[in-house]
Amino acid sequence: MSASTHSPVLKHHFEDLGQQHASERLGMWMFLATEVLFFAGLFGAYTTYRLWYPAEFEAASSHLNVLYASINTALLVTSSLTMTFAIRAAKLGNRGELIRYLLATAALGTAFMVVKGFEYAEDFREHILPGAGSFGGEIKADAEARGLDTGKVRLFLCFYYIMTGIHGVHLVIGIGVVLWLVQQSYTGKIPPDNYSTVEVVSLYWHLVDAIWLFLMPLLYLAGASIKHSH
Amino acid sequence: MSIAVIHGGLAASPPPPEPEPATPNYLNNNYGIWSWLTTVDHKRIGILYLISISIFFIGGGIAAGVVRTNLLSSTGAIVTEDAYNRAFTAHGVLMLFFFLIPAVPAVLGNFLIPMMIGAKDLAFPKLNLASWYVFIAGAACSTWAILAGGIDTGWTLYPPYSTRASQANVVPGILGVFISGFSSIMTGLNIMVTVHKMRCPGMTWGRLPLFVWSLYGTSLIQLLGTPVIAVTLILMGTERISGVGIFDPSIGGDPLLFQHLFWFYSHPAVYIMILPGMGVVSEVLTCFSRKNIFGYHAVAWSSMGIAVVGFMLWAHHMFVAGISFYSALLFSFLSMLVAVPSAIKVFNWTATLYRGSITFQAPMLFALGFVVLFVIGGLTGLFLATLGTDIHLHDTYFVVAHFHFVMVGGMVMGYFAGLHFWWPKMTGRMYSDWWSRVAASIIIVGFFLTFIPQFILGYHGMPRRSPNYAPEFQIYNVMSTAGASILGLGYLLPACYLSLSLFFGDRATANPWSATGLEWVSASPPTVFNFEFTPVVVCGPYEYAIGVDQLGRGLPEPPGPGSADDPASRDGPTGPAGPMKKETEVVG
Amino acid sequence: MSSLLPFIPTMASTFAVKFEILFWYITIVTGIAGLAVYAGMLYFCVRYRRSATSGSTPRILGSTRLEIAWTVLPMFLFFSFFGWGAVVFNHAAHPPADAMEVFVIGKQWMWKAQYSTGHRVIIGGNPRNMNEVERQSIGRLVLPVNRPVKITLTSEDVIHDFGVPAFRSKIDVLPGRYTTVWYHPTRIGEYHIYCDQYCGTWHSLMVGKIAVVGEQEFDEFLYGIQPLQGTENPVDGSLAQEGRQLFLKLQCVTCHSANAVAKAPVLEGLYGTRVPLKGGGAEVADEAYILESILKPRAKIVSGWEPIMPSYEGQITADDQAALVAYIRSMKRGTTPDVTAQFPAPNGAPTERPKQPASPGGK
Amino acid sequence: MPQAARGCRTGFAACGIANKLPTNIDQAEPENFTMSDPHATPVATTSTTDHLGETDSPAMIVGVFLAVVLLSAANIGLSIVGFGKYTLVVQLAIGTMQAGLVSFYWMHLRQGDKVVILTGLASIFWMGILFVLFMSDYMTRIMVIG
Repeated sequence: MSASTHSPVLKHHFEDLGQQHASERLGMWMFLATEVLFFAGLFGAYTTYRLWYPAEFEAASSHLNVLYASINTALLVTSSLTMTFAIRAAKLGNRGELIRYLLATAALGTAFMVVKGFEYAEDFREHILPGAGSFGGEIKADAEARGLDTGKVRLFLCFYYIMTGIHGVHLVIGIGVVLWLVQQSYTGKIPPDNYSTVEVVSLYWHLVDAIWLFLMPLLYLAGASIKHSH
Repeated sequence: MSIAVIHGGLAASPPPPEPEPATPNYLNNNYGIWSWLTTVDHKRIGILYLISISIFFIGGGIAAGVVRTNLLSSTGAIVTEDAYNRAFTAHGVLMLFFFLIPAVPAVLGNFLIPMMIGAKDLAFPKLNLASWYVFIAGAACSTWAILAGGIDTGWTLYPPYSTRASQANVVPGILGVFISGFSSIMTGLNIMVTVHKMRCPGMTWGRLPLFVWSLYGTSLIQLLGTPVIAVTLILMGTERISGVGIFDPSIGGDPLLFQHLFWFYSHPAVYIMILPGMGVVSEVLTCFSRKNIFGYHAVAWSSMGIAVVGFMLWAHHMFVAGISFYSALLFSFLSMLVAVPSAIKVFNWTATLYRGSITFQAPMLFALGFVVLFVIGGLTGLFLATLGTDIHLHDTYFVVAHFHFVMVGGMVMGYFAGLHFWWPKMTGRMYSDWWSRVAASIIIVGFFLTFIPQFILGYHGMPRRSPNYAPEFQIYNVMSTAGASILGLGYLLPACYLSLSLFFGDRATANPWSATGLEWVSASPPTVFNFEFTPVVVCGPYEYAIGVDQLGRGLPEPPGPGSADDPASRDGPTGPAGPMKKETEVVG
Repeated sequence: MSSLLPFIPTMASTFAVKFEILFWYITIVTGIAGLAVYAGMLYFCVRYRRSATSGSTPRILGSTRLEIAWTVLPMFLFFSFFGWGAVVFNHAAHPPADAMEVFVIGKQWMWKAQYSTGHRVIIGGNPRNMNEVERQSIGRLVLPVNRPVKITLTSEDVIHDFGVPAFRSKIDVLPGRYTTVWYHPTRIGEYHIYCDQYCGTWHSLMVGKIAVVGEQEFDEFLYGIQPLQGTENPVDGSLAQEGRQLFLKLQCVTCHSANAVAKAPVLEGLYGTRVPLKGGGAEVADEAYILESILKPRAKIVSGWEPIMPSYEGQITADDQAALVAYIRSMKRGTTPDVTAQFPAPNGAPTERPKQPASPGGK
Repeated sequence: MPQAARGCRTGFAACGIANKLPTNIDQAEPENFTMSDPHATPVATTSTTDHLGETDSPAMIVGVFLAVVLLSAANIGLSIVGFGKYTLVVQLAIGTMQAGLVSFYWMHLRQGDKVVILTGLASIFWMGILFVLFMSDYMTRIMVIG
């Protein structure tokens, strides 16, 4: 029998590492399928209202900060890049490189959250908020000037906060898991035989990235062509 | 066991020697509460689930008792309207989310799936244990919400009532449901990966027991449906907490959107509840009629058909809720489609009995009860899927009776059938044959008495969730409550004789029903890793006619009358009644 | 304890008949199918019980022909349900153009109806959630027989459902939008309205009554004469209700009160009776007599009373005269307002929410 | 212990009982099942010697990165310019292309595990069910009023 049936990382209930890796990968893909359906609920709701109230949604979107979002897109895509290199390093058994790439991934993810924090702070200052009392400022004045229903503008903002919020929670979980991977590989628990642990985490990370690639056009770019005279 | 024993079991046909009483098994390999709370053994986790959901079944049953007793009087016999509303919500939440959904997948599925496909454990044992803890955390949260003031929204949680008007503990209640949803996803994911990747050699998709097929379909729904309810509950919870949200009609939101999202999960969720029951019935009917299942592929694929089509018809809950006319037409049409695979199953089960050799032990009585009650439950569903009749019957007791026929008549009967069928395997003990038959009979009779009057009430228009009702409805409500007390008694009996069997029951042999599945190859109770060897499957799951199990070995003598002169059951494949002597018959 | 319900509930609309035919079609088809399965199971269970067999069973794996048969045949039956159901639903979903219109508003926990003529009535709900005036005005939704009625519904708070079993009709009532339903009542009588969508504590008391009446009575209801809406007072928005308000405003009630200090004849139950006149003789109290008594009170003095009433000739318009006559005509025994009665708010008018909307504890 | 078990299985296969069973016992036609995987063959468990699979080349990794970044830039640029009512469609098409690149290359869909691909397709199919049936209501609701 090959080494794949005697590896110390082989769990007792699997026959060999091929089976173990395939199971782990399939398990994570199935979890990703549930994640897709999780966001599908949100996207379905968003689509409904977007088709019902296009003018309000685009006007509301035009008040979001595309610059922050673009920086965040760059950060997140780059973090996926480092994550992919981390799998490669794990497969090749290069532990130092693996740890460096994982740390880079976590750092880029954290940077995303920091930028997100600045963005939220700006939104708060400018009263880009959905609550009946907190909604106001320029976005309200602009919507009223255009003769739009401010209720539906607030509806868009509900989506904005819920979708970016849920995405942020996913990312924070991702950062935590990546840091756990760093600890694991530091203690030598991720030999090449066990690279699928890294791969499984990377699958999750890529999904969070891919979802952002859809949130970007739906939330930030929807009204990007509307010009405001600031 | 040794290699020699295996060879002996294969070559000569006598059944393998019974395990010594003191054989190490999953129950006695270590002791103490801690060994249970940290176990990653799928069998022990199944037992943990069994204990937990039994508690919620009792809790939900008490709530049902309050509801039914209160309905004795047309103005409420015992509690206030407020308390009644909390009682029926508690009944719905506990029974659906914390009993029916985990019942068969998490108890019997956990215990049996690895054994049926010849694996040592589920693919992710730690995830499996985590799912139980998550379930307990969610259940604790919801139970706290129910006990500390209660939830008064009904289990359907429709906004704007749930987001704006209700004064009750809605947020902790839905938080518990949200958390336990993860448990459901974990169990489903584990079972799906296990079925894909852990099947033993020879266990092809066409040789999987139908129980595995049905749980595969169930898991598919759990995986793809549960996340949608999760996000729906998040949206609803944030709207309730923050006061602004996407279901709020005052800012252009659509309360029906919640219903769409809710039923996208909750309609398939009824298939989470009924499909595993169907799987159990396929196992039990074949075993106690000593027949191959009629139309294996039809039954297997109808499970998948139900799982997939079940996602496309949720809005039949919303025909009069204000959805578009054309959408209602579409959903009604699609609803008719899901009735077809259910019908196929019933016909195949009936045909399986043809020319069988049928005995009526408790699992068989429960399984037959399942079919009888499910036929009514399923057929009355057609009235609700038909647009013209749903207008009147929607939200009346007709609906209540219909889904209780499916959920209780179907699923709970299926669960009891499975529990009685595999109890010897799980505990190593036999329960009282006589008492179990009595219990099955009482439950079936009590069930009819409880829910048939509710069909009449619904047909006459009595709305559901109403503690006050028109006086002319009272006589039927009294009949229903009387039936419910018989039903309640019926449910108490298994609790007694099953508990007693743990201490006083006869020791079970490895294969007391003389069944063919791989799980019966293992000892009763099974050893820690289920099998002493990696099984190699050589045939399909229901070779009762030939009298071989899936390893191709002869079966022990089946229990029941007339078994002494059953040569097929003793002599195995090479015996006088073995496959070489037997012509395969295909009728039709 | 009541007696058993009828085999088939009252069918009070054209749709109810369509429903019943479809319902019994499905019942008979599914009943036959279900009984056939039961018969098969029972026969097999008895015939092939272990003690009646050798114990040996044939190896039957299935039959493609049978599988196809019992897939296709039920499918056709199910599609017949769908098709017929769709036709019936189509009928229910599209009101005829000439239907009379009524608006119904649901709120926790009462139903308020408004006719396109302006008549308003509270048609049911939990009295504990109403103010005093609303409580006294709980009536019925009065509909004319043999005339299509379209109901447009909306909710002020949560989702309710307006269900009328006798019409086999039901529709959810949503906040923020309108839903419609229509009936063609065919049978005179009084029927239940239920809220079929759970709406909170007093959901079960959010019930009301529909009264289907003849064309003549319906006109009288609109006129305000017949208190068909279920309360003693004439329906809000009717001529008689207008007269009632005038009756209070003009202080008629001070003298024409129904108590011991009355200085003038009691008017309740007057219409159509023979009134004995001072100086002998009697007169039937019809519209002409009542009008004359208002405009020329000294012309005919009722036996036993002093001629103290001032003349209203030239004081009130012809419209007001008609309203007063209509009110007096509508007055039934025991309906004369209290002398101290406040000028009432119109029935069904928006009112302050009660301080404690849900008084805890029903018992 | 695992060693013993494996020895057991070999012994089982060697004793050849399985071959003595008539073929008609086997109801299954494994090739009819698209989802069957090599793991289920009665021969023996697949023990892939190259269970590590193929290692990604840095050129591919960086190439995909550049493509995704370029597409993002294009998406932002196009959106700011704006092109009428097709904006959303084009934006989502670009997003889909990006997600496709990420899943095919970085998430190793190209390695072609059938069940994994099926899982991915299933999630998209179910998302499609949700969208299509949602729209069946929301896009036709206005048509019934009256």
